[in-house]
Amino acid sequence: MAELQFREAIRDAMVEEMDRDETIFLMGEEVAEYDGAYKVSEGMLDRFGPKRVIDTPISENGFAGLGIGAALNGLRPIIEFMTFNFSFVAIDQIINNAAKIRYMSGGQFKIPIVFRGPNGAAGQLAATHNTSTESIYATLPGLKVIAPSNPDDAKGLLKTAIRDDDPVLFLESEVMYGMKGEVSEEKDYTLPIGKARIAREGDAVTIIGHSKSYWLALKTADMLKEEGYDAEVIDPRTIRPLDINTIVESVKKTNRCVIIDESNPFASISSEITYQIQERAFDHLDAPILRITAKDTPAPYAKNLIDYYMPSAEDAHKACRKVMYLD
Amino acid sequence: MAELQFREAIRDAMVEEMDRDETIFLMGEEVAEYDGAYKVSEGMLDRFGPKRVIDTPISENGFAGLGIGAALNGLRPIIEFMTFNFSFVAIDQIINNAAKIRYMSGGQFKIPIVFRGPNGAAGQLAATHNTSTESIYATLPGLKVIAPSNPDDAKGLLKTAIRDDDPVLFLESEVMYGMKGEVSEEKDYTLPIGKARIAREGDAVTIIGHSKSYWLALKTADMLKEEGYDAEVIDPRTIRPLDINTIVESVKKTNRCVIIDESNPFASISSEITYQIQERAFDHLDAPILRITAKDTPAPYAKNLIDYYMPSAEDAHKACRKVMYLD
Amino acid sequence: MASKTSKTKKTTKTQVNGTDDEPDLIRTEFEYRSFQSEHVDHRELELKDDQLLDMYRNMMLQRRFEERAAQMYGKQKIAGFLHLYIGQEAVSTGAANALNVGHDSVITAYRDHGIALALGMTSNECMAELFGKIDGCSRGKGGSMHFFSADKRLFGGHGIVGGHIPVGIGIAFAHKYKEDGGVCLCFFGDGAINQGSFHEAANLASLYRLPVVFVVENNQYAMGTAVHRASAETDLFKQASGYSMPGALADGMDVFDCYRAFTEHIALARENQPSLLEVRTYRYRGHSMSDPGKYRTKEELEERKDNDPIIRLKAYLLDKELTTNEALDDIDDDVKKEVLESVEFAENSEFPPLESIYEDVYVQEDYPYLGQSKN
Amino acid sequence: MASKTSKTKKTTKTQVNGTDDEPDLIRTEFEYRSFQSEHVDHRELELKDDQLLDMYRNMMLQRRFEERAAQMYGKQKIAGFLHLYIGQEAVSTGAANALNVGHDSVITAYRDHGIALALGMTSNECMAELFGKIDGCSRGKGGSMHFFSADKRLFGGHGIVGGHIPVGIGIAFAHKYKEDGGVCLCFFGDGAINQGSFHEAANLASLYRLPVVFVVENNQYAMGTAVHRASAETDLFKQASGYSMPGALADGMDVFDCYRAFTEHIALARENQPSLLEVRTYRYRGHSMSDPGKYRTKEELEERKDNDPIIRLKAYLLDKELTTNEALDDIDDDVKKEVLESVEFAENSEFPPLESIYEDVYVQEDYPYLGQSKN
Ligand SMILES: Cc1ncc(C[n+]2csc(CCOP(=O)(O)OP(=O)(O)O)c2C)c(N)n1
Ligand SMILES: Cc1ncc(C[n+]2csc(CCOP(=O)(O)OP(=O)(O)O)c2C)c(N)n1
Ligand SMILES: [Mg+2]
Ligand SMILES: [Mg+2]
Repeated sequence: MAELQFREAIRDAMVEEMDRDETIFLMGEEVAEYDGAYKVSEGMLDRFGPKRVIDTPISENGFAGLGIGAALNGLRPIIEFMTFNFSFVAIDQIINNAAKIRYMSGGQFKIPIVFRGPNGAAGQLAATHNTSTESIYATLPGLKVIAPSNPDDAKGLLKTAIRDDDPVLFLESEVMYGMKGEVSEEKDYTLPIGKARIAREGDAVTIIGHSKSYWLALKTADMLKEEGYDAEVIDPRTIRPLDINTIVESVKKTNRCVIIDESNPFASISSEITYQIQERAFDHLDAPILRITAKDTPAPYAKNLIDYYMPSAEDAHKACRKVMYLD
Repeated sequence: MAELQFREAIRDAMVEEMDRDETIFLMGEEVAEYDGAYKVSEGMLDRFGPKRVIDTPISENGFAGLGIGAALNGLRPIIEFMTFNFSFVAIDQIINNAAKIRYMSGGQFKIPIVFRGPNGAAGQLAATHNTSTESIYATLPGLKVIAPSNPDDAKGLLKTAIRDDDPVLFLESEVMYGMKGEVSEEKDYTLPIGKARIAREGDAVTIIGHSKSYWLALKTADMLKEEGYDAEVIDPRTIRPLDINTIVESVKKTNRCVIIDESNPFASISSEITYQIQERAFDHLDAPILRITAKDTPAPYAKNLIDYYMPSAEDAHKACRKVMYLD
Repeated sequence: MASKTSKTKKTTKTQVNGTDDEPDLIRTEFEYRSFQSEHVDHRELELKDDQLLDMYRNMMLQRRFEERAAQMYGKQKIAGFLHLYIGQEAVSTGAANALNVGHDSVITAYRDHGIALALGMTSNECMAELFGKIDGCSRGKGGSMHFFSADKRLFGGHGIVGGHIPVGIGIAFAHKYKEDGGVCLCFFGDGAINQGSFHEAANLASLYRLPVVFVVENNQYAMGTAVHRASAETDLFKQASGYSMPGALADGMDVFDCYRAFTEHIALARENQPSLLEVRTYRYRGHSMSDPGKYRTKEELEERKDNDPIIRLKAYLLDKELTTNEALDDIDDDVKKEVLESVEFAENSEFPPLESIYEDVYVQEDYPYLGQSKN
Repeated sequence: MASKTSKTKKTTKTQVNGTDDEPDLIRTEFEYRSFQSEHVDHRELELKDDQLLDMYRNMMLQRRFEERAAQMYGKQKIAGFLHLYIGQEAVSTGAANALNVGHDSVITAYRDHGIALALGMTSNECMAELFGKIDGCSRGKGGSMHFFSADKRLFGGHGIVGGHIPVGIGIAFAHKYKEDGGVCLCFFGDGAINQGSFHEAANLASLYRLPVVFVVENNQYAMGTAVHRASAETDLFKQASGYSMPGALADGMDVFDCYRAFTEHIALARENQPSLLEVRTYRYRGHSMSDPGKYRTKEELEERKDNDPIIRLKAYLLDKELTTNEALDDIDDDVKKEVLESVEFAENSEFPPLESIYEDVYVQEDYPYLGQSKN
């Protein structure tokens, strides 16, 4: 194992795959000469040259569509959105082209493309730069949606995503780029799409969290641990397809579940996980499933407001105690 | 009461409000000289003239943003999307501007705008023309989302939406435009946003359906009726804000619930309603909440496939019997 | 000559330090030529005699196929939207003949039957798709608006106006990246040019020097909206100047002029010079089957029909004594037969099996669809 | 003269039936003039002497305010993105002086401190917003990128590149609809012009003849991307020809030329003639606080600074003996004082109360937020 930053793990995944496969290229705003707005692609222009590491104008709809066309015609594009907040100007390309062209062509074409970049909240950036997009994208059949929480998963899953023949949205996080973690040095290290990770075993309550929320889930479990309860912590890692079996098996054991998610709550991942759990494990539930999410408002700028806006381990801890009928 | 087509009820609502308030205008593709792609705005150009009934180029992002700017500067635009499938090229305007500008300005500006048009499936139109957008839009704080199922609700709710000072998405349906129904002739007829309608009372099971799905819910209730069971049928009418209290009260009585929705299932309205019911009425549920939705795929063209794709009363009936433990 | 005919003479970049009070002038020049059958010999265009007969047959096939499709729509064998290309056949036939079919690529909007048949897709697979049958060119999943053929490299058939234009430059990008010498023809309508997607794609194509031809089929209307009601600049090809690429104009009712223009612009694309070709044409039928067409007069329609591309080619063929009326009648009969057979083929083709609803979404075979188990 | 200076001479529409083999020529002409302090008398521009001193003070205020903001960012009093306008002050000051502030409207992107102060928003409300305090111009909810003032009719401060351009034409649309004689200045960057939203908005504005001026502040870079790496046509004002509207160029490092150009284009807008004004300027600082700025040389930066708009105005004032060094020093001290006071004001202002997180989302007072009860 080597200790790498999240951004380094992502870079290594791209570099290794691009070394392996000539048809892969990276395109996005500032990915080449600037080394990436968040330095994720640092050094890649030097390594692969301007043919394969390409700066774009600020035309997300244009270069997202370009990527889809290139994928239809035999290449394997990695399209970086500087952040997924900016993917909304390109969402028609993702919804109506990436997710549907294969289907409408009766399977004649495939679209092996990865759209990647930071997603969700990143501090005091205010409403336009703080949107969690996973619930919007995961609702769409035809796409796959991945949101890793640590460098090792990021590397293994991104390599798999790049090799996958279907369109994948790979959701990262500004605030996690600097986070360090052990990453497998196994050559050709890949992780399967659609497999959740049981990060900690326990029987008191199942706590689910992806991406940044995974770390809140761990923190919540620690708080419970101090109180003598072993929570089971699950990181779905993949949002679509969702590994519901792993989740349901856990809930059958713990009989209760709390979901932490930075998204706005309405019709979000937490809603869906709840539906699927109660559909499959109704008789095993001893308490309602509770969620801790961002507030049901746009994201504010002020320090105190944005802190209040985000889900917290304290609230998750309260929710756990509630479903455990401790108070 | 007068018997009106759905399209006529919508037209009457717009005409009455435009008669009342000079600052309201209608803008969209083919709304003026063509009388509307689905004849909803028929005759409105003659009545109000080209200043207030305005044809646009095919530039949804442009004219959606134009509407938002006009609303910020004192007007009350009604922006028609020929269908909401085409709103995706304009979704950045709706997500980042309509839903957030008021918040980011600290409440200095309001955005009294209505985006309206047909939403969801409409037969053999294939994948690009068959997307239900409500779960995507309803996830966003700052917006209000309405989806009426009949001419009377359509008129009363659209008039309220036009008078509302917040941005409203008003979701109609191609296949319902021709549907006739009794519409109140009460002058100044309005219905409150955020109030569900209990269409039929019963105690056997709660069946929830909005827009077209409401009619499936009724049909399902009829099938149960023949078997001697009284289902309670609820039409939420408004998706955001959702009238969860009415729903929860019903489930506390019936102890079971089936949700019908034409959306793709993942992270959809049905997921959210399920979360909220189990959160508030956990102890009252005698069975898992089940949903009948469109398939988890893009929409196909072939007649037999699209029929199979859509939710059916037969499936809903099966689901009801299941949660009623009848088989 | 190709280049000469449609290159934009670039002007030196502007500097902001002219001390003179007299305004400097900046010029951008376009050229266009109309090169029509009335005053052309097809040999000048290096077109063989029998190629002309193929062109005639192909244009006739497109027309008869769609006339029949309209009839089948009336019989409810076809549903959804059906957009007919009738009147615009010179564009598709001219383009296909200038193209290296199967090597070069094509992408277009939902009015796609004409180009499909021009590229050599069979009447059978096209009619079967309209019928929503398994033998359709999109296995019954796409319908009229979404024709695809990996074989002929038709990348659709797209329903979102303007949405396919960026995809078109991506196809061209891959041709250049793979250095396979292919180019992409990206067709869209006069209405689509007002979508931001065109602007972004045009700039990207010029910036990256992609082998693409942007072809705006200006048939005068977007549904009921005439060009002058939708575009502030009604000479659509002038949009090219904003992206310093060549812009040119061709007569879309004349198969020779179309062939000439496509040949020239494809040649530019092969040198990685993208360009914008405006083809002025006209659709005879309504926008789709439900269009009352109140936005134009009978007179206008009739006047345009006098300029019919098939009739003009026929006149040329007879005038130049390249064929006889009898031979042309045989072609017409042969085309009718092919179309009738395609209807029978479509009738007899099976509906897609219900399970196939879960096919072609993902390449992944065992994708765990929600609720699939329950069905 | 306004119109003359920047109108596009429209050419007669193209017809496709030229029988001649000789190509017809289509010309589009632009004019631009640079009208700079080195060779102008401000009286020609009908600028009063004391107005010049106000302009000087305002430009100095923008600069000192942002220098202080940068310092406060270092002290972590300010967080998130902070984009400084330093170097571009001639544009905001020139624009505001040509405008009927409080009656006309303005909308811009996230680099919005300069125009806010130019429109007369107070240092206090601006600094408090950067600090995320309740007395901020957006009540602490918007931050640096999202300044708003209903009073001065600043409609933001927008964070999505290009996303506000359609909103800008909507503001103009309402001015025309209400017949209140107002116009809208819609500012955006050289990077934003490549967004489809510009294309759609420009066409709509020209089609509907809206009272709007599209102002592209070409400061040479979009983050690290120089204009020639992002736009195939680097003369951005030429985009105007695609929408048959006037396009012109101004020197953004010269407050007189900016004032002149804005006056002319605002006059056009008042006649419902939209136009595109490209202002060539330069930002001295990084794109935001985290930008290493490797994409340009020190030499380039220094060379541009020699052309500093504040220094040039100062030179003009002294040269024409409209003021003294002492008087200018007093202004500088006064500005410093105002800025320091704004920092103190921001420090002392309260954070917004937590409950206010649920305010300003909807006008509706009793909106039932999910989970609100539970907090
Ligand atoms: C984004 C989008 N907006 C609106 C529509 C509805 N629509 C379908 S075709 C059409 C007109 C397009 O006209 P044009 O581009 O000129 O093509 P033509 O039909 O003339 O071939 C419209 C508005 C759509 N399909 N997609
Ligand atoms: C749609 C979108 N894409 C990308 C970004 C990230 N971004 C913020 S500013 C910027 C550069 C904009 O440059 P320009 O328009 O020239 O304005 P300037 O910063 O020079 O004032 C980029 C790419 C964004 N905010 N929005
Ligand atoms: Mg057209
Ligand atoms: Mg710039």
